[in-house]
Amino acid sequence: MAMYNDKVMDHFMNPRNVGEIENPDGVGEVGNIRCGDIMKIYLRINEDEVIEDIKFRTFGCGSAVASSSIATELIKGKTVKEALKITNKDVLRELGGLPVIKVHCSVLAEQALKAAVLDYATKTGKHYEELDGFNPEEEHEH
Amino acid sequence: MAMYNDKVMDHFMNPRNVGEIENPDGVGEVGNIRCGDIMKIYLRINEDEVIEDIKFRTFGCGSAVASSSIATELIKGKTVKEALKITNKDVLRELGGLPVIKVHCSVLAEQALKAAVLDYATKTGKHYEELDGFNPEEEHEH
Amino acid sequence: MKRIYLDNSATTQLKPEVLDVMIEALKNHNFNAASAHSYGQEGKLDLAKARETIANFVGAEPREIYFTSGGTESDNWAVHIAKKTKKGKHMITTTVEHHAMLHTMEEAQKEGYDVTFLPVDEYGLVTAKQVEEALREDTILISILYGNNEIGTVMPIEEIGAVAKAHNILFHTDAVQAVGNVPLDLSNSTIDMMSFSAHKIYGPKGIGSLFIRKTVRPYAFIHGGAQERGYRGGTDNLPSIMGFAKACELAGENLAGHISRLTTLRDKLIHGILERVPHCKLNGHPTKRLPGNVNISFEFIEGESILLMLDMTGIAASSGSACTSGSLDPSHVLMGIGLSHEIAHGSLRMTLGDFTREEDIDYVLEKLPPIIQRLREMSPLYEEEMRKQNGNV
Amino acid sequence: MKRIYLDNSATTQLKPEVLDVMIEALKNHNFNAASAHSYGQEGKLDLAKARETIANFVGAEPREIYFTSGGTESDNWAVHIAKKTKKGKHMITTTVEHHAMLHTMEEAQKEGYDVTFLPVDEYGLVTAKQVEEALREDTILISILYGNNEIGTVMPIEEIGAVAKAHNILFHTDAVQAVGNVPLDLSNSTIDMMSFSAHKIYGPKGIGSLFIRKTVRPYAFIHGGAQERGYRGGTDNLPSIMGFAKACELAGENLAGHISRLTTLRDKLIHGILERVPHCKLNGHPTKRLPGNVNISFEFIEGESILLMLDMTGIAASSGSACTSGSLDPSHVLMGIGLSHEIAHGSLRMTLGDFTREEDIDYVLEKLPPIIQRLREMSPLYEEEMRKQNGNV
Ligand SMILES: Cc1ncc(COP(=O)(O)O)c(C=O)c1O
Ligand SMILES: Cc1ncc(COP(=O)(O)O)c(C=O)c1O
Repeated sequence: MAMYNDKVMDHFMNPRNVGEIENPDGVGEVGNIRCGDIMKIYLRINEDEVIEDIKFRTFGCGSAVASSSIATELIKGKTVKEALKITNKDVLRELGGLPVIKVHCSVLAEQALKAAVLDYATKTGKHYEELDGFNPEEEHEH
Repeated sequence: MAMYNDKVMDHFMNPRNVGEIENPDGVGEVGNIRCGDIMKIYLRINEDEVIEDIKFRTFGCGSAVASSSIATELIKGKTVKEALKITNKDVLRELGGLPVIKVHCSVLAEQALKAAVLDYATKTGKHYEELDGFNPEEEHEH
Repeated sequence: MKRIYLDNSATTQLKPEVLDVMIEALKNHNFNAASAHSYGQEGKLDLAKARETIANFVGAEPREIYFTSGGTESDNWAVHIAKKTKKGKHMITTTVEHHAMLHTMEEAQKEGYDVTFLPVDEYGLVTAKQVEEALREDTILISILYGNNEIGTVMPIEEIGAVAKAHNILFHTDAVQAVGNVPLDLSNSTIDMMSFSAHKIYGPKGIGSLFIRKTVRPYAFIHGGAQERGYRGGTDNLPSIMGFAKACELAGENLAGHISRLTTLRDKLIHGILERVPHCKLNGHPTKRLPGNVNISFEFIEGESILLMLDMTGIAASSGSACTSGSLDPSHVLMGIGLSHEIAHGSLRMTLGDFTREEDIDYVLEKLPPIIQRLREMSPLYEEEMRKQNGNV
Repeated sequence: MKRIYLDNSATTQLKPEVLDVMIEALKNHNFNAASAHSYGQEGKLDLAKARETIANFVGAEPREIYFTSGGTESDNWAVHIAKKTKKGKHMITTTVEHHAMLHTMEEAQKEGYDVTFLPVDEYGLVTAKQVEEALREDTILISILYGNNEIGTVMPIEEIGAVAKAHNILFHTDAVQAVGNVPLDLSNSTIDMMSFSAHKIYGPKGIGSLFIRKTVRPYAFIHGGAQERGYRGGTDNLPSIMGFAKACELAGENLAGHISRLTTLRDKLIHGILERVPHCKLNGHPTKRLPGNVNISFEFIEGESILLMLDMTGIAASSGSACTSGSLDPSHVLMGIGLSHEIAHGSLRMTLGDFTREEDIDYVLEKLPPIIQRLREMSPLYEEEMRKQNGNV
């Protein structure tokens, strides 16, 4: 019996899409070292705004890693617009739940994606209203 | 294993000299009900001031009864003068000791004897300097 | 030699099922429930399960159950909570509380609190009306003993609690003797806080609980780690907590049966003694009474001697509260119900439990009367009585 | 699966001899030591014997040993004694105390006391000089952690105690981790009061002691019955006390052997890790250190992930104190020795005990390095390092 359910442990022990993408179309990093978790997402996005590839690196606890892993699975293959609709609730549901004190970790993935898409939007001059008001420098919710 | 040693228990379970003497030469009662122990001693004293017979009745805990019993054994057959030399230390030694919180019970026997002798002295007009300053109405030491 | 244990209010022996749980736990569930590794996480589950079992037993929610080292700590804690979370200087309790509450209240007095110690009637009861009349503007706590550990009297707790509720005052009860011995459902109760202890219900010593209703603001008494949601530090005592839970589970399985069986044995013992022995009286209330409690005062003789002679026949009983023996004053409870020193000194408490059998009662009824008679014949206080009797012949 | 328990500072498992004593006690020595009957008197003897064994073990007199529910209560009590028996508003402690002391001192601050939390050096040490400089006219207590539960640092307790003595100030030490792990003789010591706890030395949970030197005036913290000479109420927890005594007896039999064996294993583990894994450092002092404590910070990664991966290989360890996990801040001890958040978050504590074998250390040395490497490869903080390494190729 561990702290987390089997699905979370599977994504922690065998995280999907770990690593980085060379010359990515978007990169985002959120979190900070004080809180003990940082997540970085790399995106490869094609002309149809489909997220063809996604990689992540995460510094943090088991649920941070597992949230990152499952989020990349949810995001991969979706259009940017679709992906931006993914919230931490989706991450939580897909993971089958996290301990209460760990729920904030699922927010990290949502925020990291937004940060990466913002990078992409800035580079390409696009605008996503889903990102209005989003500031990756702000401390993520705790 | 009981609260008291075997000798104490023997004197408690089989107390010597329990009862009363009809028309005694001296009777004394000390202690009070507040403190939870009262001892009454009856004396039969012959012309040579030898304590020929002694009986007691005691209201009190196990060590009060045992102290009474052993004291009567120590006293019986002694002259009044000799008997008045018996202190609670003798009672304690003979009993092989009492728990610290019960030591006061051994004083009771010493005091009861004095009270009975005082009664005898008063009736017969004798004087024992060992009794100077003794007042059976005073609360015995606690 | 026969050994008959009639001191179940002092402490009970473990039920075999509790012993099994504890041995297993001491061997295999003895980790730190705060640790992140698998052992710790298993411990966390064990802890949650135990808390739920105990909560179910008393009709509380699991989060309302806080573990302590026993009834004494729980009582101290309850008073601390009132002091720390309420404004005011006045508390109300009774003269017949256990020392765990009495001395805690006396300590509060030293700190400047006003404490009203309500007197009890001859049966050891206080009334809701007495409590109501004692209320002041600045009353912060009412704490009333549920079931008296010496004389067994069961207080009208819900009536008193209704007064507390009506005036919005924190209401605590020391239910160390009552839990497992009276029907109790905190989900439908006026009790805000309740102390109880495992070793009075066939569980281990050194573990107890303070129930703190979720509407009450808790405040830590023992500061430390994050255990008990931060309100009571100290590494979780998992083996004892699991034993406590098992004891509650067993108590809950057949509470009505336990109560009726003990009540029958109790009344047989009480009436058997009153019939066989002259010059004695029952202390406490005849019916508003813990099912296992027998407390009788015998005139002319002193309690410890009775205990010792009983002990030689293999019967273990107590005189007054186990906690007060060793002191010379008669118990504050017996004085509280108005007994004279003489009668108070001659009290004998026999407390029955689930291991007590009917034949034990028969044995006591056989052995006790001659012991009383022997001791009386040794007593100077009985002389007059004897003379009277002889005169009558 | 292999299960290797390296969290002995959180709690230890019972030694078989302790388990035997406890099972026997739970079955047959489970009475109320305050009762007058034979059972109670046997309990009184058992209690006295246990108290003597424990006193002997630490070099105290039996009457200087007061039983509590554990280290946490002992720490709370020690502060309470200072508050109640000394005039003055100032206390001195350190920033690296266990929460049992830290939160108790913070509570004292709320009550109006001034508390100096002495900073420690990079090894977690305070000096006697620091203590001396912090003294005030109105200082009533100096309380210093003997052995640090997280980083293992052992304080110069007798030097600090000498300062306390010289200024006639009450001196307490939380020796919960030190007892059984450092040579200790209270008969020749400056310590006035000392907290310790059974479950850290292969005894049961829920039982501990506060040593109060006979020259110190005690004052009750938990008010109740006449137990512990009236200074700590609550039915004596005899089975646990007897287990505690057995644990002390065993610890006393071969303390030097225990210390040297663990020290060897500890140093093998420390050096094995430092040799095999780059970018890591030992926390705490290299030699003034509890014999079983290994605490290492790994750069670029976070502690809980290490724990989880270790757990999957059967190794139970902790990150920071077991008591603080569950909170998000890195431990106050690691911050106290000046670690950055990053390094503090990456700490791993492995605490060895008498059940730890050399092959367990070999197993850890085999399993840990690849885990660290795997986690680093997942970490965004490690990217730069990887690039550097790749650039160097
Ligand atoms: C240094 C220190 N002090 C106090 C405590 C608290 O002890 P206990 O769990 O017995 O309350 C611990 C252990 O948790 C500790 O390591
Ligand atoms: C009514 C009552 N309150 C409190 C206590 C104290 O409980 P504990 O021994 O668990 O501290 C007892 C028993 O001794 C009791 O009977």
